[in-house]
Amino acid sequence: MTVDSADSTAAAQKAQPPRKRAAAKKSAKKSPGKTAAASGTEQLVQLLTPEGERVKSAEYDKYVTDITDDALRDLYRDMVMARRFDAEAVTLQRQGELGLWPSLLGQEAAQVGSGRATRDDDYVFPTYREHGVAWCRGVDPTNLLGMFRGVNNGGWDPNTNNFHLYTIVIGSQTLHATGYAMGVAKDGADSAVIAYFGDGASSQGDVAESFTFSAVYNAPVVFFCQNNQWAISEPTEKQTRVPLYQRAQGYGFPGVRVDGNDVLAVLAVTRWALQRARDGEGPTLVEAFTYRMGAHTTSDDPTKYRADEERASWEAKDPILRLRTYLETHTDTDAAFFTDLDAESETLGKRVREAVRAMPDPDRMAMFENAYADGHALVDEERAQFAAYQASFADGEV
Amino acid sequence: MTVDSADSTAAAQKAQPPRKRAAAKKSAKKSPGKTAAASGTEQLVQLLTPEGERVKSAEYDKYVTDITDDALRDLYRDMVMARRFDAEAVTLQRQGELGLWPSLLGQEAAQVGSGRATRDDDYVFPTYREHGVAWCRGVDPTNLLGMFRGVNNGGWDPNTNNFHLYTIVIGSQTLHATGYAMGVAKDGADSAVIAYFGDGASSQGDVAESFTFSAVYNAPVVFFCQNNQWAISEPTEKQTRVPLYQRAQGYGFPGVRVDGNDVLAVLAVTRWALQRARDGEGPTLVEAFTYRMGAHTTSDDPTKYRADEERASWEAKDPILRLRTYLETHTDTDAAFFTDLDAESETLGKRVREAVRAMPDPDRMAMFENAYADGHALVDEERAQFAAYQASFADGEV
Amino acid sequence: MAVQKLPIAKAINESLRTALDNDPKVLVMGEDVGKLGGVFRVTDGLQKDFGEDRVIDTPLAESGIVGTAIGLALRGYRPVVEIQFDGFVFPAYDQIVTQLAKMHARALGKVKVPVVVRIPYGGGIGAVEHHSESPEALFAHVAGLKVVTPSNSSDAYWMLQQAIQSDDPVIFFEPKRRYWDKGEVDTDAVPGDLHKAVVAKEGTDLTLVAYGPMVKVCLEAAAAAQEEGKSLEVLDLRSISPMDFDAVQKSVEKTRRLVVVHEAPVFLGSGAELAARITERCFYHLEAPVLRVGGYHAPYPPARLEDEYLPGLDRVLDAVDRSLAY
Amino acid sequence: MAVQKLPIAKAINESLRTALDNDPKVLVMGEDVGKLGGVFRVTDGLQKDFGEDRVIDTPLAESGIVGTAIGLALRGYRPVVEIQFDGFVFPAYDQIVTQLAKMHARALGKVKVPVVVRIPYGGGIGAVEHHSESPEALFAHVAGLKVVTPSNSSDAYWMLQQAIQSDDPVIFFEPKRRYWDKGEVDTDAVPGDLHKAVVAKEGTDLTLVAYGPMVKVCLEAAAAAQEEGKSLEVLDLRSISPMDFDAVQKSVEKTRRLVVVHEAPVFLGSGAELAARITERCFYHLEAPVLRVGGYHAPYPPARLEDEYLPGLDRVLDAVDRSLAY
Ligand SMILES: Cc1ncc(C[n+]2csc(CCOP(=O)(O)OP(=O)(O)O)c2C)c(N)n1
Ligand SMILES: Cc1ncc(C[n+]2csc(CCOP(=O)(O)OP(=O)(O)O)c2C)c(N)n1
Ligand SMILES: [Mg+2]
Ligand SMILES: [Mg+2]
Repeated sequence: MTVDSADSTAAAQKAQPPRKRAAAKKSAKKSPGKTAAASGTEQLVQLLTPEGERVKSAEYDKYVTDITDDALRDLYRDMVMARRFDAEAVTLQRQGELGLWPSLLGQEAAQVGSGRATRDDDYVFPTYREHGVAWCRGVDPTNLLGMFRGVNNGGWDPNTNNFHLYTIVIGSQTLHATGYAMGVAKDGADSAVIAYFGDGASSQGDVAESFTFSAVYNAPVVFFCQNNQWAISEPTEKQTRVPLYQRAQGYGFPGVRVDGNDVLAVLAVTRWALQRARDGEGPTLVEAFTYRMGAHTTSDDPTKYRADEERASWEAKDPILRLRTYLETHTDTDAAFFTDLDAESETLGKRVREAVRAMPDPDRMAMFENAYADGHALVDEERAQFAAYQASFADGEV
Repeated sequence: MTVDSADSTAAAQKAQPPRKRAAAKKSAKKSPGKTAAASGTEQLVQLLTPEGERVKSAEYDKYVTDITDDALRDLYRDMVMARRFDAEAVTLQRQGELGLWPSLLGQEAAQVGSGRATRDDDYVFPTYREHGVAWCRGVDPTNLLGMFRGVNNGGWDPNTNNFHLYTIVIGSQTLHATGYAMGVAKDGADSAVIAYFGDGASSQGDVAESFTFSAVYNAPVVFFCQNNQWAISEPTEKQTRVPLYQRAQGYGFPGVRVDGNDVLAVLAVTRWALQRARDGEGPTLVEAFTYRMGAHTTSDDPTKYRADEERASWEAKDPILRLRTYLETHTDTDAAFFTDLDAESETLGKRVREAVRAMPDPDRMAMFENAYADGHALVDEERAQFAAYQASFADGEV
Repeated sequence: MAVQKLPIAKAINESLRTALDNDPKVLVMGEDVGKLGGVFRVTDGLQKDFGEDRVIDTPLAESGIVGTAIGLALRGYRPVVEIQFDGFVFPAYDQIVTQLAKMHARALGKVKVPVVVRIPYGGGIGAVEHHSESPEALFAHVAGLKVVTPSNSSDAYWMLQQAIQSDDPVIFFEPKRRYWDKGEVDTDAVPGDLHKAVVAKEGTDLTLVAYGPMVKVCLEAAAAAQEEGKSLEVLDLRSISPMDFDAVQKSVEKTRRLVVVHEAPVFLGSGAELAARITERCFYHLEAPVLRVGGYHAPYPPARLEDEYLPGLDRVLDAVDRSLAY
Repeated sequence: MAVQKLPIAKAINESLRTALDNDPKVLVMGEDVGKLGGVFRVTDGLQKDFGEDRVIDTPLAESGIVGTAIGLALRGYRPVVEIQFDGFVFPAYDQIVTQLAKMHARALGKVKVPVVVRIPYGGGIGAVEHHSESPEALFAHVAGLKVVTPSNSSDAYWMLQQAIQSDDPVIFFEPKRRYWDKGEVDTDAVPGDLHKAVVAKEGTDLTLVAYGPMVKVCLEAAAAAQEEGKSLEVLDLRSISPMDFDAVQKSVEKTRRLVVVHEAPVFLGSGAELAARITERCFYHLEAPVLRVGGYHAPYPPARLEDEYLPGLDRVLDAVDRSLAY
């Protein structure tokens, strides 16, 4: 399958001043209606069909020549483990162990494909849903749970795995990633940076500014947009009327849409984009066209705003299923691989469950810590007052 | 001359993943260098050459068929009057009558062409440099001087001429224009809105968000970017590495670059874009490629950051000169027209000068007025205290 | 319908419904306010009844939401904008502070920008970062804005009506942890002044001033103190800009003691202004310095610590005791 | 060079130069800071000497400037960001408040974001809208930030050195109308604590607290009062977050009277916190309530009115008289 990121749709949008474009006729005034943005029928980089068939790509096959059947099984394992971990977290939330959980269900290929495309010395700036990327970076999954349990606001050292903290304010991490990448370039390092964000986030001014800065400074950053079709209850049409990958062109760098449920294609495209960055060719936008199969978070009730059939139609494109079909049909992967993996993933679930339950509440004095690196007189004063106040209870004074 | 807004440059930027693009080779890492952004050699809509020759345009001629020689003389007059007014304001600033003045010198065609393209019922959201647009809208030029004299922060009723107040915070008016246009659409009115902004402003998140909102709601708004090559001391390369008009495509609406020093072309292109808006075809980006011939403002010293030759090269493209050449060569405009106009513009200068000098300082109590429409207890309290304090001097108490 | 018992969230919903009904220029805008009815269901059913043209799901961009609301207001609309959570208002801060707050004055009164910005605020719901903050002082310091916050269903209904009718921009802070607290709403009542404080409970020994979510805590504290024989007066401030200093002064002239309670950090919080102003007005009346109970000068803590961070009954009573000890 | 007489703008320039010289990780970023050397020429010559890689002209987007500075800090750089004027910091407010201020705490101390945000602030220069504001309280209320402001050349030089060396984000407010005031700078001196107030003039009858541009006004007021036989102590606060309450307390325990002066609006300005806190600390010492002199609760007025709006000698002395009259 071929890709042409500045594809025919973009061409069709060329300004044709004197003629009226069919796509924007009068009726559009009231409501632009279902646009190309969410159709998913755009030219899409795909190496593995939903039916588990490998398709050739003149442009991208070369980025996955090293992906042996073993490597495919590894990717499969990553996706299964990510999904299992995610499911455990959802359960833990239902059981009251976590306050909230944003599930990655359905986005495993987008996350594992891109996460595995990164090199150790690359740096990752996630949103709050990149559990699969965290997995690929080697972050202990239990570390991700602290903030959703409410024991901290970010429970890992970003520099251990070059995996930044989750960022909740939509879009702001794209600027951090760009700045980090500017620093990488200054250092003359040949590593790259990848910034994750969502279809909803694409509307934030910060994301646009990150495109501008990265283009102007030719920063080695890949903007990885997981278009999972929804920003809570809003479909992508509420954010854009053309496919999101096209956004990049107007800022002077390439954008590509990849089948976000095809782990191999995501791996290939992200590798290509990261290599561009490392080679000094600047930013790239990758739009991984995928689907959020679950609720926005455990607080959300998607039945309020989307039809069951939509979800059902995406089940046929399940990222794990399609690789499994391929492995079963085209490789000599035996049944034991799958059963062993099931067992392994169950072990992960158990470990996570136990770790969460054992996770202690933070000491109350922790709220005064780390507000400042060099200290602050008012914090010191308030800490002391608070300690004295607490002590008054211990002393039985109150 | 033809136009193709999604032109060959855009095509050249198509992602060509596997090959490295010449335009982004390794050396680019250090500094992207002079890019196409400021080259001005992009395909440009032009109806009148710098030499004053009329060129044909299959697409745009039809938008100016009503422009008779008389109408051309009117446009010429507008530009001369705008320049004369502007020069007077610069002088008044030098004389200490104004605190500051942002000169429009060189941008007369961009402003008069677009300003004259608007209908009375259209609405205009300017930046702070649109004195020529204000002129076309019928705003008394002396009203523009109040804020630069420091007697008010906006001295006209926006609804008198459908010309909003000047906005100093870069880019924010593009969102107001978009919201206003959303309201126009809700009202079912067939008028349009035009938002002015600069090349520098194109980097602001607000401008990007206005593109998103206007596209999603198909708002009848024209984004009119005067790319005058400079944002104070920064050339356009510090804001973008591709021509700005291309920005629109990625948001799903057309962008066109027009010769901003060609009043006829600007008129035609803006009419086209406004008509699209009125016809329910949504937003358009017009990039008027022009040049700021003066300093950024009277506080600025451009010799610090740009070469004299650059300015000199643009003098040959002077928007007034080229129309004058055309009028002298291709129409029966007689010398009296020009001398009469000189006299008329001098009268304007004199009127402005006198009006400014006669402009009274505001009453000191004015600072408490209009902070709120419905009043505010604290303002009332402070006003009373201030009045009493002032009275204490009058009483000779201090 | 006259008198109904409604949770605050539903009272706001009813108030929006009334406003949409009464004035075709009223619009409701924000992220997820339409089909979903808002993440707190505050706008539930409104899009269904008033259509997508009036109850508008916006792109995910707060500056855009407020900026376009300003434009709509200039066109004659009265947009009621929802910011999903307190911590997400900051991308819109520039539009609010430099444009919304100043446009009426900039135009010498020639234009009005009657935009209401609804912000669910405050903690106590066990949420993740950015979902529990109380940034009201950051708006109240800015001239041109009005800042109000109801503490009960009746005020939620009526204060929102008044905010929407106001020709000034109003930042309307909703105490999200009280959304499900029920109270009577009389939709035929004649509401009091939007910017006046009310005495929520009378008392003689000390004045507690609170607003929004902390009114309940202070009423509980007053009840507890009562048992110990202390008579606390509780004032519900309701309006943070302007602040009803007269009402507080009147109460303090009687009780001679003042404790201010809010969730926001104490440092430069609204309690600072109350303390400064009331001390100036009641210098010879005060038996004790104005004491303040509020958040600490540290980022809002993770949920498992918020009970320690937020003022609760004990911390309020501790301040009361300290004040009475003077 | 040791001791030199420099205007404040030049002292800042020298301080940046020293920082760029001493630490290859220091970067200077902002609009027009490079070739132009800044609209106030504060960064004049730096790009020429340190190159475009270290003195960086940025796109016109304040959120982008601060956001990328955060990223650069995460990479190990120490960016010193310039916001061109006070009124233009708000597009960056979200990045400052939700990211810069909180990232160190969010990471449980594992990362540091040593970004300095330089903001020329305050009025008195006859400028158009948005060029004369004093938004310091809007930053000081936010935990995670430090906020400082020098009033003279020596502090400008040294406080900026210290701000750049600090591992915390520092908002560095520069009193733009004093940029050309000259003062001695000893580049070999050992600077005092960045966050301690200093006594600018000793006195016994009343304490004036000011910072940044208002220190000069207060010193003039003290001189004028002296002639009338009143001895005013003037404290230069220097740091707004943290605030040196100890120093103010010490002075007030001596003088028993306090007047706070700043250009920012009084309502919820830093004077409110000082009044509240010092009244609490010095309740039995104060002979008069803490009085505040500052801007009014109205948008900053047009230039021809700013002298009425800004606290000047007369208004300070009026407050002094009112305080002494208690
Ligand atoms: C600035 C800001 N506004 C609003 C929110 C509330 N919010 C959290 S997630 C979300 C939707 C995000 O959609 P998208 O970017 O598509 O990411 P997804 O959740 O689909 O992965 C919203 C509105 C927020 N976190 N930050
Ligand atoms: C938000 C904001 N940041 C900075 C400034 C200071 N400033 C005023 S004009 C200007 C340059 C604007 O350039 P451009 O958009 O190209 O418009 P031009 O002045 O060239 O017409 C800058 C940086 C501002 N007014 N607003
Ligand atoms: Mg999404
Ligand atoms: Mg420009």
